[in-house]
Amino acid sequence: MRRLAFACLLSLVPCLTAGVILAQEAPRLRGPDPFTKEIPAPPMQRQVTNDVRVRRNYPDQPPVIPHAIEGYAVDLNANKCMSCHARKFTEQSQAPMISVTHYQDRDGNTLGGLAPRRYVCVSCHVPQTTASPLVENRFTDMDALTEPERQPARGR
Amino acid sequence: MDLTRRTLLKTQAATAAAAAANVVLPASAQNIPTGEDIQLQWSKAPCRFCGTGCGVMVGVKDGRVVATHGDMKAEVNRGLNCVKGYFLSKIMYGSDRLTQPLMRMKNGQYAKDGEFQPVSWDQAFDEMARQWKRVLKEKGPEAVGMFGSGQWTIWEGYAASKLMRAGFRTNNLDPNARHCMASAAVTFIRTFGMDEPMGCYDDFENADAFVLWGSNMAEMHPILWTRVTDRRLSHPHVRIATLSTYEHRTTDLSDMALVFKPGTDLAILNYIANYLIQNNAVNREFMDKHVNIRMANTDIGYGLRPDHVLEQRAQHANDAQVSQPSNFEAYAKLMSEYTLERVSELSGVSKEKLEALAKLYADPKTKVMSLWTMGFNQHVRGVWANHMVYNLHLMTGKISEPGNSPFSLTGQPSACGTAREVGTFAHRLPADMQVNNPEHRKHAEEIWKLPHGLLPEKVGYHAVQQDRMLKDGKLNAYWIMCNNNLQTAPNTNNETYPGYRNPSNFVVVSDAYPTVTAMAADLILPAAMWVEKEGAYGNAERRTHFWHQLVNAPGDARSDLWQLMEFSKRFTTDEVWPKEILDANPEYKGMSLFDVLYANGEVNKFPVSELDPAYENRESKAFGFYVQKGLFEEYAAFGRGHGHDLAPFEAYHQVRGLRWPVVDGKETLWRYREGLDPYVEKGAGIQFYGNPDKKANLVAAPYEPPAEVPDSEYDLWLVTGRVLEHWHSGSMTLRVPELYKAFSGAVLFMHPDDAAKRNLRRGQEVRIVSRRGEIRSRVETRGRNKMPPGVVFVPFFDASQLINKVTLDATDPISKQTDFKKCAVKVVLAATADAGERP
Amino acid sequence: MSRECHISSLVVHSRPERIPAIIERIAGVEGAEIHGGQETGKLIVTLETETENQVVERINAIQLLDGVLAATLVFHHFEPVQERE
Amino acid sequence: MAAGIARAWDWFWANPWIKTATRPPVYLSLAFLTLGGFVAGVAFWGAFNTALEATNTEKFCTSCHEMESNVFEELKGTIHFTNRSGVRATCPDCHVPHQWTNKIARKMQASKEVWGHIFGSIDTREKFLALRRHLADREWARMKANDSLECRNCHSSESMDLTKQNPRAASAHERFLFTGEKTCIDCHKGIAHRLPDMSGVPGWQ
Repeated sequence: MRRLAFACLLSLVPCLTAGVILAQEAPRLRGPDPFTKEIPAPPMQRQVTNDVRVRRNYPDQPPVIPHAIEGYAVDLNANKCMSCHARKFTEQSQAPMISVTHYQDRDGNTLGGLAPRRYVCVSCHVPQTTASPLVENRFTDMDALTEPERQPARGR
Repeated sequence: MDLTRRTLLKTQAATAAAAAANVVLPASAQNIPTGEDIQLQWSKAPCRFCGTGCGVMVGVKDGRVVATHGDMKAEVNRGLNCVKGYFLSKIMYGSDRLTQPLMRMKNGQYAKDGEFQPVSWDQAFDEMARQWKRVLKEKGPEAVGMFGSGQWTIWEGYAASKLMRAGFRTNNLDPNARHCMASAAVTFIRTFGMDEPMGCYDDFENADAFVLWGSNMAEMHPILWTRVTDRRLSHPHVRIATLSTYEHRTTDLSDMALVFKPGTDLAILNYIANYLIQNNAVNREFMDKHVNIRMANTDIGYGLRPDHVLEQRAQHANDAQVSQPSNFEAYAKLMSEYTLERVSELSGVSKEKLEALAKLYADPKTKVMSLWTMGFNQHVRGVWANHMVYNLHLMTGKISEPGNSPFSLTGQPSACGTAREVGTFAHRLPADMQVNNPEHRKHAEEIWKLPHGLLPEKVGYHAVQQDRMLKDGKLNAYWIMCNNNLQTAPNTNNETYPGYRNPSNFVVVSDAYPTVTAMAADLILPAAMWVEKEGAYGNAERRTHFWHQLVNAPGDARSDLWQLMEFSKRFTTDEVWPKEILDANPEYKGMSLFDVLYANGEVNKFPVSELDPAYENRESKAFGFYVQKGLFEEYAAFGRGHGHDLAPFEAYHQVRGLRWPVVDGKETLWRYREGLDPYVEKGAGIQFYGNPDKKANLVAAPYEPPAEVPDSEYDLWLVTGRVLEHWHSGSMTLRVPELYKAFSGAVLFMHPDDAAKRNLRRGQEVRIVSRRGEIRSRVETRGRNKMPPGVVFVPFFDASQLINKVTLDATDPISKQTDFKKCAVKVVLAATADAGERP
Repeated sequence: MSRECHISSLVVHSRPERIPAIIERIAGVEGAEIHGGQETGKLIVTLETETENQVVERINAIQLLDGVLAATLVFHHFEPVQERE
Repeated sequence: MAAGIARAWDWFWANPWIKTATRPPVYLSLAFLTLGGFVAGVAFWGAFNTALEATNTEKFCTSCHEMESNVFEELKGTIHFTNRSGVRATCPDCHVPHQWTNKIARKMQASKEVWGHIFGSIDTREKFLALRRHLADREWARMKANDSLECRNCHSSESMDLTKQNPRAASAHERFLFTGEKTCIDCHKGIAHRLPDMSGVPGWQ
């Protein structure tokens, strides 16, 4: 199955090099054609709120947030994210606990609570909309590369 | 999860721990049943995005980047990245990557009105050289130009500077950093005689108060913000004050949020100065010993075209940069106009808040770090604003020591390293030297081994001027590298795009992706990006950080460095240098520009055998010598012994960057103070040695209003800027699905009352109209930015909502940096506008 | 609740003279594996557990071993067990 | 002191109006008095209620700048102000009990707010923020005590369709709301206004 998808991908390469515009929402990447043309603004996208965990591209990628966070306070008074994801609240909330790395300060000491440097959750963890990507991204993760069947097929 | 994956993860886990503890693991202990298959090659690199300069570890497998994570050993970020940095692995793999040159053609020939067709590098460079030679012959060096980048590697900027100034003999070279850093860079030189901050990021861990002047650090410099929040949340006495024209994520975590009316930050700064004077908080001893006082020329115009009524009316539009010697009494008198009542009225900030802010600066026990970015720099009085904040630090002596630090943040990864230190601005040479200074030109000619009198003295066209000259047909051969200027320049419909499509111009764009700018060019050259080449960046704290080439660029894509050097082979000195110079220096006759600029005995000094065999290096293999090392060492000769000392080339591949001046192998964290900076003479205490008298300049200036102010028709202030998830014009981040889905398009942030007044609802399509042009967008009355009534914000990353069709091309008359934060617009319902009605 | 697999690694800084004993004790901790570092006194240990709490428990257990100066977590990754297709 | 009271007493009873008012009627019929009293009562009651209702509108609430520039300004950016169907909550929807006795009790408490307004105890943003935790605590306690009555006027737990909620919300409601273990305000603090310093509030850290 995967190999098939990859073959399709390869067959696209010649078209791409010829500069053919594939993206459906090309103006979002390349602007209107011609530049001076006026184009309507696409509708604002809906938030993903299904709470389904999304696979990471690699182990150190911060997981994306599968729910809306509108109106969540992350300020000097309160951190709404922590009211579910803090260690002590995960039993009640059944939310994933913040990674253990989040208990370490800048010098690598393990602390009793969330490290202040990690306080602004949204610097690394972002919610998602249902928008479909503008162009395909051909990043391949390490699993795909370590599977021997995939190795010879890829050209550079 | 199968066994292989478990083992893979475990191996990674063990490797990470071993790396952190500096422990070498025995191969047998790594326990890898599938052998080399699951091993990744990890190397260090700085992040590709903002000027913070975070360290990233990049994992490579089979010639592809498969993982990235924050570098634990990098002092800047100690293992953290922001969401953009964490997704660096994916920026190179957008499926529309450019992999071969594309030229506008008709009937197999280049044609300005043709369609893009793939061509070979030879075809591309042949046509390009033909056009360059035509223009040089017809109009001379002033008609060729280049728009470069603060995202160039140091050697790319350096090679470009040599090619333009020494090769084509023009200073029409400017980086996109002009839109970003020019006000800061110019004011550093005006104040201290030397560019770049005296302090460093270690100030974050030492300050008692942070004052943010027009900087939304939480979104724009998220990792530096982690250091600020770390300090604030773990030390209860620490205070954060944020000045802005609207509320945002940074104000959420600030103790004080001062939302002021656009442009009135100048008055607030002068009020604080007045407060310091009135309350005897001025350190007179420091002032007498280390500071000169000057008065700036006032009424200096707005950097618009000279025939604009505002320029005609301005008294000092043509000598805006001039200032006169003055004294403390005159300064105090000028400041005394900025009373609490008047400034509170003018700025809309309460008296209590203004006083509380002034006290932070006045209290000798509070160490203050002032931080600023585009709110200050993109300002028609950006240079003044920069001066005014230095004035506060100079008056109180709160400077050049841990925690007391006026600190300008940069927006681009090498705004400092490439744009400023290398000198790719239209008026600069390496190491803070200026093109209009004969001594400086002579020094450059000596280091570059070039004939005397070769370098042009006339300051070249700055960014906005380049666009104007393209439009006016005075700049005809134009190369744009590593930036997306048609999306990011101001007033693009009227001032930028017409120049690109002007039939007398030939416009070349080098980029990795088909951007707005590339699509408007005549020739597109496919570029290698980030770890597809060996590189070096200089971040906001003077840190020079290297990386190796880790993977190959796809297809025929080549680095900007290769492109610049390869292109130079197509010109001989006879074609581009004046006869007099060649007659006086016959040994240069008939040589190619490549030979005189790069194979000059210095740049080609280091053989390819010096390359690290573990890494590929395409440029060096192509040219037959260690290109990057040769360029770097020649460049370093400018700064060594002059306060800009760089370490030897190899040292940088070992460490996570070093902060210059690097003297005797030691980096300098704080400049100008004895004991911290080796350049300060013993017993002097403080020396601002960039200036001949070793004193800093306090430059006094008044409040002057912005170029355009809302009126009854265009009744809203427009502010443009960025969002956390997308970097600049979005050409990389929009191609990462997770980042695109996190912020899937620009919106118009607006106060709910402003929306209600115009009968608009959240999500409705509107037209944002200025005197220059209009775009369509969607109304957002909620979300991360909370606008005050009368002010709207639109980010510029979205090419389908080109907000720069609306912005005004007013610049700071001194720094020539555009003010993207203040122009007047009206907002109307899109459907209503269609029907030709007014709401 | 779906099952999860947590992989984490620690650097266990230990008194050199106690290392053999510590290695023996760590070997007894469920899911723990030593990868090296005996020579420098900084043991590289990975943990394979089913929950976050277990990660913390194990770290605490190792931390309390006689002769252990510090057990510092360096790497942590988890994913649902049935996630792989 | 005692002499003073006695003097006031005498003055009171010596007043001719008081004398007339306390004397039994001589000329009016009993029917008139009964009917008249009823009509007057209705009129009074109507006026009272009209006045009460007038103070029960968002316009009244936000007529003082303390409300206008603090809590109301914050409400404008939330889902209780704009949402899909345009059913929006005004100040009294959440902050004034709908049942009569409770409403009157709340109105009497509100006189403290008028006092606060007159004496300027929160007349700047800074003063408001300084007192915010205190104000919020009172409101939370009130809502906790009446089992989030004002929330439930619109959001009836009996009428919730779990298939229309995201899984996280559905499960939380099932476990805590339907069982009566918690009430709305326990989890949904700060949904219409910004939060005060939450240190020490259960469920926050």
